Amino acid sequence: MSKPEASHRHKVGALLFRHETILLLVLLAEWFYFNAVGRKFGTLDNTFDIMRHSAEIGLLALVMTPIILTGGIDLSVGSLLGLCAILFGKLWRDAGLPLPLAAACTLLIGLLAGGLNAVLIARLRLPALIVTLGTYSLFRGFAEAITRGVDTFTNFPDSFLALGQQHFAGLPTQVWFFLAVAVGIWLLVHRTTFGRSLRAIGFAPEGARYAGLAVERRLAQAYILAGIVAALAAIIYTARLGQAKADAGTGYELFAITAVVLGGTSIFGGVGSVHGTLLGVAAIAVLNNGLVHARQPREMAGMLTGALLLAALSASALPKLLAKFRPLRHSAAPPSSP
Amino acid sequence: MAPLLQLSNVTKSFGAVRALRGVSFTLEPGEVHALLGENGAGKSTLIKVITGAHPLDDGEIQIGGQLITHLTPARARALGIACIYQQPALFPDLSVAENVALRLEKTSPVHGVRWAERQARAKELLHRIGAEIDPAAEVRTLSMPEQQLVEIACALGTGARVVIMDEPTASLTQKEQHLLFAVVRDLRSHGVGVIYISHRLEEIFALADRVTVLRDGQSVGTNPVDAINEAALIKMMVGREVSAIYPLAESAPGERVLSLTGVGCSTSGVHRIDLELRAGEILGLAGLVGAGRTELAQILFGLTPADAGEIRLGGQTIHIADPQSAVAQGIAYVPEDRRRHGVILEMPIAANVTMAIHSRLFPGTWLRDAAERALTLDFIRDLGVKAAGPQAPGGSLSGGNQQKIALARWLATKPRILILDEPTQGVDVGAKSEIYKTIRQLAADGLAVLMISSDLPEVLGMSDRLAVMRGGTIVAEFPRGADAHDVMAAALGQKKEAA
Amino acid sequence: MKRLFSLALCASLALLSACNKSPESGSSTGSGAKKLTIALMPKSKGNAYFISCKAGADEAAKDLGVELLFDGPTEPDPAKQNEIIENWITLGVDVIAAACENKEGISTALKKAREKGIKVVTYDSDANPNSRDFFINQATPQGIAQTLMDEAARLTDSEGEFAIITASLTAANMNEWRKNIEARLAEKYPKMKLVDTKPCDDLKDKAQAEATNLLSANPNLKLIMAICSPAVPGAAEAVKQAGKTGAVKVIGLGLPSENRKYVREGVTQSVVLWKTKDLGYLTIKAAADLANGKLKPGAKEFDAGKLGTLKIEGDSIVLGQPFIFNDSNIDQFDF
Amino acid sequence: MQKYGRELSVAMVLVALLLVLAVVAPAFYEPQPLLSRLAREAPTLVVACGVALVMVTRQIDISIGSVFALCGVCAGSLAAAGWPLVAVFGVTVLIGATLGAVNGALVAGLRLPSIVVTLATMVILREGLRWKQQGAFINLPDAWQWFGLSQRSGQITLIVCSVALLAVLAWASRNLAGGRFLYAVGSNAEAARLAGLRPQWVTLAVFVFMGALAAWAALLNIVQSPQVDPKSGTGLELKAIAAAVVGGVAVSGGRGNLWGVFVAVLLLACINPALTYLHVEAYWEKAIQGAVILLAVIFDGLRNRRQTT
Repeated sequence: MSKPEASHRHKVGALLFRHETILLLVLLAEWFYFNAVGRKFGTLDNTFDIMRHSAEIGLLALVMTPIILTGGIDLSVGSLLGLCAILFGKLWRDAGLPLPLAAACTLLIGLLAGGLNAVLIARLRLPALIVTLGTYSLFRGFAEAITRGVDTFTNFPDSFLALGQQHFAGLPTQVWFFLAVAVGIWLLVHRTTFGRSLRAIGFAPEGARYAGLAVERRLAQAYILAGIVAALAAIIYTARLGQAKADAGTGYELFAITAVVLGGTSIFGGVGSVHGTLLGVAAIAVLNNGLVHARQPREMAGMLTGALLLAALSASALPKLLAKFRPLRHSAAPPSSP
Repeated sequence: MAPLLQLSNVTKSFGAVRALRGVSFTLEPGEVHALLGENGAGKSTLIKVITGAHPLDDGEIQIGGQLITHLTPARARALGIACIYQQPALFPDLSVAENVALRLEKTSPVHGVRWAERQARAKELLHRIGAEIDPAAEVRTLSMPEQQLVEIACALGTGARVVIMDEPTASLTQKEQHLLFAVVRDLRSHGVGVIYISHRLEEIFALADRVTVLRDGQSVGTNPVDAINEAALIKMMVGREVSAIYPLAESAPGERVLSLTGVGCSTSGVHRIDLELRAGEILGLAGLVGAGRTELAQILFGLTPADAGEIRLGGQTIHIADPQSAVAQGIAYVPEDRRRHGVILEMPIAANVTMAIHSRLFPGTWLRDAAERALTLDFIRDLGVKAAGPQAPGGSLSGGNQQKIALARWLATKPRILILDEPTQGVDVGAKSEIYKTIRQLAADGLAVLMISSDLPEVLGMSDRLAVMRGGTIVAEFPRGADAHDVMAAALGQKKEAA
Repeated sequence: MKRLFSLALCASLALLSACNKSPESGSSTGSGAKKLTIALMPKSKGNAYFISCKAGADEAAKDLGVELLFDGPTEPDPAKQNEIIENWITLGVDVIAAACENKEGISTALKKAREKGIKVVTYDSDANPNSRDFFINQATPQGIAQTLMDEAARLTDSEGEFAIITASLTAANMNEWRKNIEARLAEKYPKMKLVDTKPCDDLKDKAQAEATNLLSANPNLKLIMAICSPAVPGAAEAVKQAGKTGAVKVIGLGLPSENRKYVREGVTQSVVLWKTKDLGYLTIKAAADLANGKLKPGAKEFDAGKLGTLKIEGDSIVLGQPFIFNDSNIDQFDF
Repeated sequence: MQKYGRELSVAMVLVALLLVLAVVAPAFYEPQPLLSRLAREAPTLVVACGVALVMVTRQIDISIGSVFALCGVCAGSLAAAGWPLVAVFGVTVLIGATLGAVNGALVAGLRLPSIVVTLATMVILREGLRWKQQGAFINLPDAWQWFGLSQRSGQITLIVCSVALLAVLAWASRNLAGGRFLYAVGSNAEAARLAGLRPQWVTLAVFVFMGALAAWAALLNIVQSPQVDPKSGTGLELKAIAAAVVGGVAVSGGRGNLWGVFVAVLLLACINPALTYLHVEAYWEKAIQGAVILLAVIFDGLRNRRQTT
């Protein structure tokens, strides 16, 4: 919810509330359809499958939410996941670091990579879409160059693989990490001044600066957070797969953006919620998993996700459009001041 | 001769709000017809109806004696109606010549573009209104006044029969205002009808032939200008007697709070500022647009930090690196451009009020809703803000109430120094006096107030002391009750006798 | 209002995960007469080579009356391959037959399947031996490598430079083949020299670009050996566009249908492959027999029905020797 | 001249790279491989022009790769069914334009953000094509390759075709009223509306035009080989957007010209072969392209910072 609890519904809150309710209904409808079609869909095992398969991508969607709330975007998280996976493997196998230390260094590398985006976007105020398009190629390029397309990192010890493949206290291990990050980011966005500042920057970047908010610092924090969580996702991905390869995480950023927008967050910034994103991730994960159980081909998942995204967008745009005439929206950077 | 424009009991409503209720209005050829009214009285809706931006619900509109059924912006333009908006509707990334051309040429997409012709026409139009602007320059690089003049050139270029000017002098310098008056008189002599909208009554008396006053969507009367005086006009606008507009200070100013010696900032052109500000005193900062007053405020608030001179607050030398450090040191700034820098319309009132004091109200960065609610309700009560509740979005408030919320945001920081930049710009007369009372009360409570205003009567009436800026520095200081002409002369930089 | 909403959210999620409909989990090994479900996974779905394998698999499924699931990732992302396999485990299929994009990644998922009692065979490219029961090998890697190397030597009078274009440098079977090619090269053809190996990610356009670069970077290149199916037409088109038809020979592992045009024009001299339909048929046959106990570990021979009895070397069933298609016989094959 | 600052600097970098290659690896200039390489870049150039015009109108289109692949497969199927060359070209461009119209209707009609609309259509079209085509190649009839001409003249026609198209578009965006409407809407859509330019129709038109250009590029691609690979076009949209950005087109609309994009396409296309000839590992290509994009956008940021007071 973009507001502290609303004593009564008002226009923006109502709209958002309605969007998430629709998405929850869609999620339930998916669940019951696949439950009817696939014999084993409703089992606990399958629920764990869904959680385990959507943990890394869910992390990226979670951390993409604060960025999109500021009206920015980050295309580089997928490539950063690949780069961090490679560096994690290299630190462990070639540099001989113990796994926990290699993991810590990887998180640091994620922080620095996020820092690069932060410096260009927050300090130099360059358009986020193009900066992260550049770092999208840069990080993937480094991953390919370091491994020369050949090298992969495997046979990790079982203790590490447990992180991605075993259970812990009833849930797949990585789900605990996911839940921790989810709760953390939900609190950050909805219950702290950091979240409040992100929204102000999203609605009116200049207005936020004149209101005494530390705009540059907050933007930088959002992109650095994205770097750290992408590194965490890389470690979990490597544990789940038992292998680190240069093309890890390809296309994950587009999935994350889809989940965030499906969850009701506006691409122009300001309006949006973390629990909306969670619903978006769940809706897509259930769809992908359910289609296998319903014996449908893989391609159906992509098509239905795209259609779901368009439907959600049109549903949220129609009332606003019918209510009053609205000037044309622009996709990219906020309007340049005359 | 048939009137250029004839509106007969036009009504227009947006949902429940009835913006225009049976307004009749005529514009004769070769006439400057002023349109006056408080904000929300229906002025901008009337313009939008005339320019075809909004279809009218009821009533008739005749242009050049011909009844027009459904009017679109393009058709209105074709019928010779041109409008100069307060916010210039120009293309920042394109050249001046192209901006003018896009407004004048009514061509289909397949027409060729003759750049030389565009350049010549733009140069001629700009020359006609005496503006030395390079037609090839990108509009992005022009100052606000220059952009305003480009708008006027566009209106002239369309050979419009009806020219609507919405607060055209809001950001013009004195010299450019005189130029504008000459252009308006030139238009009138060529039989063009001008609808002139402004809050500055002295302009209306200097320029208009007739004046129509709108109140709550209805026309309360049209009179020739010389048959009515200022007080009567204000009474028609506000519908009640406006008592002493500018409350007077009771107590003498306190000790020195802020002193600037030789302060300057190379990037914004402000230099050698020597100024002192006392607690409980309202220091007016007069001067023309472009004299650097807002730039000085931005130095004090850390938006463009000073790179010369010394700033002493309460006797200690301080450096204000950014807005956060300004707020921390008790300096607050209510910005001039309310739409872009003031209240964030999409966020609730509570969020707007507490936006400047996040660190104080929410120490551990955790939001505390109860505290925020309580603080907001206090300000809503104290400042008399008409709002649905602390969670209502800023956009649901009227202009005057938004300004009060902006003020509340900065009062919440309990500042020692409050900088107000055009506090009553675009606010109607009724709300203005309320704001004046609040400012005077704040000074009485010991706050040091620096008030920037281009409205001469306002700055003269409110300030205990007055500083005048020109060309980025302070050129003169006046005690209370100084003569308007001396102040204007200082602002214009002419010798006293040539004022 | 919002707190109410988040409560509803948590409640519904808890409800959903709790209501596991039927408690039985894991595969249904002991269910006897029920129809067998065999899940077949290609390396990636966008590859025509695996379409022709599927034709054989469909035929076997019809003959043996088993239910065939055919699915796989649409991009060569190893994580996606594991996800589908894990879904199949939960779905409770009887046998999983997978072509492995990369050895280590997929072995994790296949091991988990075997722990759940699901039989696992691999075909076309193998996983770690401990993560599958049998490997259906179209031909031994040595067989494939020797055929390619001998054919290359024949065409270049066993001297001069040649280059290899592979799918990806991490593809398990291709690395196996390259190892054997280099061994054969060292052993029999000292005067030939392997100058470079380039990946093309199973994309024809990329193979064409890589081949063009190889041609210009190595002026006296004699032959290009493309060991993944999309690379063969790609390399041929590059040689043709470079105007070096005949001067630079092109051979590789590919489908006759995709290369017929180039073989007829003499750009590609010979295409080595095996009857992909038979590979598909054999994979499903072996999977079915493994499931109902007819095929046991340690067996030496395997009765493959219409394909006759086939040799089993260790735990891999070999379809036969690779077959060379050239302009004399390419028209007789329709796959 | 300062106005064309960006285009000149990119041109200088390109010339420098070409000089280095001329000295170090003259083989790069061998006519035949050079011609093939230019011909292979023709589709990218056509698509980069389209996306540049979309970005000038302050929108974005990331569904080009999928439209490109779909149009390629449609053209291939029609050609295989024996349709004459001209008919196939016409129908394919129509299909591309229709797909563009779908994007345009959603963006201009429903006021939806173009990045998300085209993200959705990208995924729908790509997965839909994969589902239908399952990766099978389509064999084209013999007369199709190189328009039925010889390889050399075919390639030359291709290159001339795409560069001529660029020249016409560059001229039109400078000297045709319709072209200037794009810049006006991109610079300030509200002002455009007040000036009676009807920004919705302009936005719809630019998306339709983008679709048509993507189809045209697909045609220029399939005539280069006897088979149509349905997986072609992956990543084409990011490549085109990168070229537009490096070529000086501003994401915030209203600025940029197509000659800059032309130089940028050549520069980005030269990186891979240059690496091969300079015997640098080819794996550095993507990293270098990323660096070039970042440098271009940093250069742009500093230049704007100096201009606006």
